[in-house]
Amino acid sequence: MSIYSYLMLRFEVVITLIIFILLVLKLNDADKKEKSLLIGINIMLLLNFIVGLLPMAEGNLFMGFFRSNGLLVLQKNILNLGLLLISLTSYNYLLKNNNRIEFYILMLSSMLGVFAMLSSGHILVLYLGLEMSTIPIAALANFNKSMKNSSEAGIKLILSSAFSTGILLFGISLLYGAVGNLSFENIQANLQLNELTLLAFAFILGGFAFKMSIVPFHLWTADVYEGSPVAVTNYLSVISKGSVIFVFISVLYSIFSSFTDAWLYAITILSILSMTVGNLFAMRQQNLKRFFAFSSIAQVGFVLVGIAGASKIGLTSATYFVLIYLLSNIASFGVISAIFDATGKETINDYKGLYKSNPYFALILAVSLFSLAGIPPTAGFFGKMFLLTSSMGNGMYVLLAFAAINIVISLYNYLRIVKTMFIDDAVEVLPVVGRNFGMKMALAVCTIGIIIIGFVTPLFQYIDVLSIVK
Amino acid sequence: MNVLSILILIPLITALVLLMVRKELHMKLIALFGSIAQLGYSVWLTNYYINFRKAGDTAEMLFQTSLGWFKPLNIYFSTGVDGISLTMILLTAMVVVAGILVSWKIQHQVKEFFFLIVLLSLGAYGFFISTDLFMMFFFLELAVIPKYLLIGIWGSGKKEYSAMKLALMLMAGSALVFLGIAALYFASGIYGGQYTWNIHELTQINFPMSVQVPIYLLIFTGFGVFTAMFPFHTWAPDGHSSAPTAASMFLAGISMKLGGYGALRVATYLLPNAAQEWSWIFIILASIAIIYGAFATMMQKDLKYMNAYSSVSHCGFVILGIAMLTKTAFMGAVMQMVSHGIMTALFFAAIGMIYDRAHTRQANELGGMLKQMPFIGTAFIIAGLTSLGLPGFSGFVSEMTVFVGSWERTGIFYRVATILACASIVVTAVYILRSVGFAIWGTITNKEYETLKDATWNEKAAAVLLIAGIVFIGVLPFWVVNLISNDTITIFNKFISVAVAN
Amino acid sequence: MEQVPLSHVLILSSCLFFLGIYGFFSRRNMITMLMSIELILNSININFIAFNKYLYPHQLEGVFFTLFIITVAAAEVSLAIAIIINLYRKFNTIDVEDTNTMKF
Amino acid sequence: MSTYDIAALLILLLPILSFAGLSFLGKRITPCTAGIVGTTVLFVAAGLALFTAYGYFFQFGEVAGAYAHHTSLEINWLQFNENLSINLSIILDPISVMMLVVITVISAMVHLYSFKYMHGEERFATYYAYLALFTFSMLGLVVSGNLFQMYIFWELVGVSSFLLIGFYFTKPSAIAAAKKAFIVTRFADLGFLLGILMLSYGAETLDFFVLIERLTQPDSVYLASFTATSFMGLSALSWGLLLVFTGGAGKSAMFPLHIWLPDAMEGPTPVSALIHAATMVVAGVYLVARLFPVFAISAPDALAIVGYIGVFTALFAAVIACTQTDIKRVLAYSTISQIAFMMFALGVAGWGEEKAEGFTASMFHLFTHAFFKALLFLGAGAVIHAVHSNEMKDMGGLRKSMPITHITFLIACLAIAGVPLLSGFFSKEAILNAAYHGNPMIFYVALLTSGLTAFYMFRLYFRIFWYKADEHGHHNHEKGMWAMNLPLIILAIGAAFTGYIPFGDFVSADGKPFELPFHLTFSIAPVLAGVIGIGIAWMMYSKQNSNPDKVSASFGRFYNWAYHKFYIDEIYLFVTKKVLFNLVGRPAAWFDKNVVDGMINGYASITSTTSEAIKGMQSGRLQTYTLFFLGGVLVVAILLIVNFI
Repeated sequence: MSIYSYLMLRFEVVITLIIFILLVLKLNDADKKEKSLLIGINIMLLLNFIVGLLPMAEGNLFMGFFRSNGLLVLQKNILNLGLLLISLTSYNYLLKNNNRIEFYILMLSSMLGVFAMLSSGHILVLYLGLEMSTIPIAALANFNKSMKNSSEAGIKLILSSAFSTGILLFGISLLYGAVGNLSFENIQANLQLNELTLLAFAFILGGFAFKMSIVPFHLWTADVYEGSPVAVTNYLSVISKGSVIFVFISVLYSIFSSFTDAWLYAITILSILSMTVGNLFAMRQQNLKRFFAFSSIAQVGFVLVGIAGASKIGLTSATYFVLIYLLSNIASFGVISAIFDATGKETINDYKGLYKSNPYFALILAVSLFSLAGIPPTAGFFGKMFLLTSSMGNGMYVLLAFAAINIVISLYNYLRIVKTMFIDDAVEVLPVVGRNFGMKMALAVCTIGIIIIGFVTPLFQYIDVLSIVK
Repeated sequence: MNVLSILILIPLITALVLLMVRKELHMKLIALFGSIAQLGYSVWLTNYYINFRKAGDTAEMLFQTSLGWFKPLNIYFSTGVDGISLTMILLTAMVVVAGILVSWKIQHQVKEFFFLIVLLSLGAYGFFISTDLFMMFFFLELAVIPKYLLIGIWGSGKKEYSAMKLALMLMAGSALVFLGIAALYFASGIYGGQYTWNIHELTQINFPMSVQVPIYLLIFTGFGVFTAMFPFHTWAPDGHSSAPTAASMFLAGISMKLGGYGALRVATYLLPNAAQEWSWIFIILASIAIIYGAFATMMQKDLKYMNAYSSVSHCGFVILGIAMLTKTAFMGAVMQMVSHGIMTALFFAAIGMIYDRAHTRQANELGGMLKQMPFIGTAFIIAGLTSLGLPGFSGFVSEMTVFVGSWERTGIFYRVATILACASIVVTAVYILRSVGFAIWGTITNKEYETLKDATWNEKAAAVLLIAGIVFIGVLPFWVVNLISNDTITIFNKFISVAVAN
Repeated sequence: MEQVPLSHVLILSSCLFFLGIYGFFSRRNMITMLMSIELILNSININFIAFNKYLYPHQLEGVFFTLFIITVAAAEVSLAIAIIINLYRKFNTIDVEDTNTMKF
Repeated sequence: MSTYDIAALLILLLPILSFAGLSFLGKRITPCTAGIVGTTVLFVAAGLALFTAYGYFFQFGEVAGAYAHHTSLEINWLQFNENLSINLSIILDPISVMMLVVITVISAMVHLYSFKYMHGEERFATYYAYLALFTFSMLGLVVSGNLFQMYIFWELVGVSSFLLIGFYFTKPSAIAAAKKAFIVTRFADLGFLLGILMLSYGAETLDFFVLIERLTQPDSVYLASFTATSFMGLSALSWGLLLVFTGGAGKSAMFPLHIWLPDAMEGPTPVSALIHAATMVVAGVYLVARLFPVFAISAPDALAIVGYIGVFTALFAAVIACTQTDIKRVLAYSTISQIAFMMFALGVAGWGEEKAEGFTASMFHLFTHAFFKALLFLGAGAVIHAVHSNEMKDMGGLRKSMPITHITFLIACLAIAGVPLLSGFFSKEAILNAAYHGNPMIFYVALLTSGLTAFYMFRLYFRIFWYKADEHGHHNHEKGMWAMNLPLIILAIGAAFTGYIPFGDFVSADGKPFELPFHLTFSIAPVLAGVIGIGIAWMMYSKQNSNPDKVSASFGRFYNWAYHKFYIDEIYLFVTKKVLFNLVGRPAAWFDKNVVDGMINGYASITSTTSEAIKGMQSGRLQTYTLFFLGGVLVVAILLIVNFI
């Protein structure tokens, strides 16, 4: 294999390297020097991120089982950034937890799966990547081994994900029966619209929708998010979800491009359900992690609105939105985890008067909430509006009507938290929560990103250039 | 650097500087100087604009620029002003200065308060100078959340409910607007060959009727929510009454004008065919708002509720003027926006001053305020008289222009609407005089009120500024008319050309 | 020798699939649920093999897919059982109906 | 601009400057200074008005044998569209010049009088400021050359009247009266506004003279199209004019819009004299007179309605005046009645030399009435000042202690009763004459009314100055009151002698000099009616006796009705309080709170209810979750297959 091939594979190679280093460290009992270990790991992740930024390489490897192109590199970079930020925000959590190396090994394994999935050129690799990205997460969900909730989260995740895998695979098997060769090009070329393929599509859609937690395949989400450690919730809501969204777009736009009408129809229904149900449930939540679970369900509904554009704009805006969503969610979870680690509180009512006790956290959380709600000048505004624009371009009027309604409901949901932080008086004043360097950096990157991405537009143009719809 | 960008830069810099200082007095001074600088700049800009016009520049808008923003979506940062937007900018600048002055005594979270106020004004300035629909929408939305926070944090009464209601309703309105403009964007690609958000380019395109109608209804209704159009007005009474004084002034004085301006500049101007066919809906709604708002006002005891409902009624004139589609009516609508903006700001300022002292806004609990606080009482009466359309104040000229303009539209339906609108002047008189009679005149009902002090320097300055504005327009209306008439005619000519084309 | 037609095999695999699903829904013991999932996966494996054998006999994609499925399933189940053990320590039961502390 | 134009401009500018100065500096200067400044300014203005009048009538007004209108000043104030604009202008023509004189002179008198009357008032400077504002507005009204300009000043006089009635703003009754006055006239103004809109639409101009020309020329296209449509038997033009007249009826307190005027007496008495007797209340008459050619030539039917309303109001108000006991209210109803005289005088007039006699008569009566009615009010004010009460029962026998007031009051009473040789005689004579020729039925009612006029005026006179012995002691109430007495004397001179002005020479409908017909034989009936009225009053009220009660008892229910002003106020109260407030206002507020707002809140509650309703979905049970999953997949599959195969 040439250097060029390694350049194409650099994400996967670097992650694997780190995993190996961590294994070696684990064997050497490096767990004891927790601080230097964590700093070291974070530096490695930073390097990983930097390596990702190296000049991109396009092409196919392994007979087309592995692809690389500009957009994929960008998506991987986005996810790498997310990984780094999540790692930084979970510094305090891991400091207290003794199994930090396992934590990273599991997370990085999942990340490897994510990269494999993104780069897949064949359904087999896609399937493997999907599984590889999910199974370690189930272990991570159960990471707080001493907590009941955590076990429950783990079992719910693993069982329902196994079930969803079954459904997905059943769909794939039908698809295989229909086309005979599961490489993407072949499927795209040979797919015909008939009962069998539609059935296969529905099953595959179910499998993906499960991973993206689209209603009605979402029910595991809230429980798993609530039970898992914040860092894992963060990872689930951002990396897992974001990566599957990326893959899902390419599956829809390329593999199933021959029956766009059918998937538009399905997506419209799912999107409406996701937005509405997600928002309606978010409305009644008290636990913040649970709240964000439903919020993320609603957000995915919005992404589907954009995907329903079925065009270059759809691809661009969805990618752009995921980036913004990633920054916003990481910032929110960063704040939640900082406060949880310091005080053990994670319900909305505990945040009363947060602005008075911890103004910076309150402001950062507010900015990220505004971004999620799509309020200018945060980038979320642009992200959301572009999704709507994309959908408008395809004439999805019913979907847009529901999106408009849901923008309002979601604003209510997010403002509820803002209100708690800024307007309500504290019943019990929270102590001033300290911020370590990692947390500061992560939150700063997120906040600055949220604010400037809407104004520094070359990034958007770059995504647009890379987004190619075949 | 474009002259218009400075309009955005001044508040932006003010806001940033505000964030850096620590002393409360400095914050107030910075906010005040920032807003005064903005007012001064707006006046200078107006003069500059007039000179350009005198020199014979007949471009539709002046000082146009266009910077790429989101180029793949053809979103540009493009600016330009005409007389209509300039008057709106002047109005905004004036209300902001007055609002900052009346908030001088604000107690807690001073920095946040002024920051939000400056941010709100930034939204308004940006909105008025935009010629790109997306940019316009950006600024429209920008102003929503500051309102929520201003009401929620510094408000009174059932502030959380009101703030939430306001934010949600305005958000719903803006969502409709966005759907409309996004549809327009794609329609421009299909029917004009060039995807664009730019107002000037969009006016060149003749959209087919089937495209225009839904977009028109969406955009007009969306902006209508901002203008408190019946039946989407209920955010206004609750919002205004819970808001702190300055926020009420902004809400009624500026925010509601965003809607009126948008309904005129976007909905009506860009979609003339649909406007001609469908504006009757909004005429009906406006007539209802005018009369029904006035009657609802009559029953209010709380002065802020009263003024809020009266704003619903008065903004009905704006909608009516826009929906009537005659050039005089357009002119009247614009004048009514300015007039109502200043008047209602003065009204809320006066009510706020009374409330700060007497700690009640119930008209029947007050009384004898004129005796105790002649300045505030007089300001209240002047605001009231403006509201009921007394000549010499701005309310009269603007309402009359709307009436005359509406009367130009022949046909029984339009006549009835106009007559209903005219009838509101009587009801307006009733509620204004009732409130003056209860709260301002009469004897002092409460012993505690006998120690109340009259306005302080900052309040006086605010009131004098606003009264000066009212009287200026009321006595020299031709100044405003000269500034805006060409532009309303431009909008009107669109209809003529459409009529000819058909 | 007369071949068993494809449809028969597919009917078998479908039956297996729905048996698995039925088991997954009706069993309350988590281990049994895992076994049901195995049934589902096996039905899929049969599908793959059958399609491969009957329709696309010149390539071995289906067969390979099946190999990977079996491997992944093993990994999945091992993890699941680990979690179930952990769960048992907390709940003292592996009845799926009892693990509903988080809801609504 | 000629000297006269500058003078005319100054007449307007001086009061408004005085207003501005007094309101801004009111607190810095002593009340005395404020009063002197205000009064001086008005005297100067009065002088200028006389000067202008001289100039107009004798120097430049007459063009080709007729008095033409002269535009002193014209500013394009607000351009609505190509045709319609509000041009602020100063127009001099016979009636406006006459009004300038009346307004400035009476106003100057009232200013002077107030100096003493309002002495010691806390808001003395404000009072003068308001008076100046009113004077300015009224002057602006009469010199309007533009329908809309008139409306502007119309509103301004309304608001100054409002401010002055509510001058004692701590008195609930004053507040109520001020509100009532403003709202009732505002209601009428709505008609005026609609009338303006109609006329301006029909004539495509707002300029009075252009409008008159366009709507009176028989071959005018405007007129043709305007009269083409009709509604309920009246042409659009007539409706427009009647709507305009509604505005006039409101200001001039015509039935049924008269109810505000008696209550307006809550204001300081000099204000009543100026605004509610001499000047503002005749604005309606002036308005009809302004548009008289249009009424007379193009819409005689509308003019006839004006006449009927006028004569009915005259009788109606006179009857009520006979029963009232508050002296200011008597005067108020008397004012209504007298203005109604002017109104029906216009109503009975037609176009052309002889027929237009009513126009001149009306203006003549307006002129003379201003003097004697102002005098009556100022006299009444002096009495009230002395006895500190408005009620007749607190008065009586005041002739000794207040000789000057007594004499001047008597002169005014004689004048209004139409006793020969005094001013009222001539003007009323002219009106009755016009009515006789125009519409005999109106004439007979008017004759009856003039008898009643004499009766109630002398009832008032006797009741104040005779009836019983002075309960307030015999000391002279008038000592040191030159500021109050001087205006009385001047006005008395006016009341006595203004009748000798050959009015027809100056004021006529078409501007051409015109001799008011005078027939000695015709005068017998009116004079007789007056004398009978005075006689009855003398019998009943010259001494304290029981006759009044007997008489009132003999009228029975009718007396009661009249005493209660025919319950018109109650009807209005019912309509406003009960009907408008309860049936419109309250439901509107309720509707808003519950239905419209309820709708909005309804969305919120629907949302949260739905949220509550679907929460079961998230049951916490893994198998339910996966069941949903499977269901979702199958539903999607079925939907897709159904829809796309």
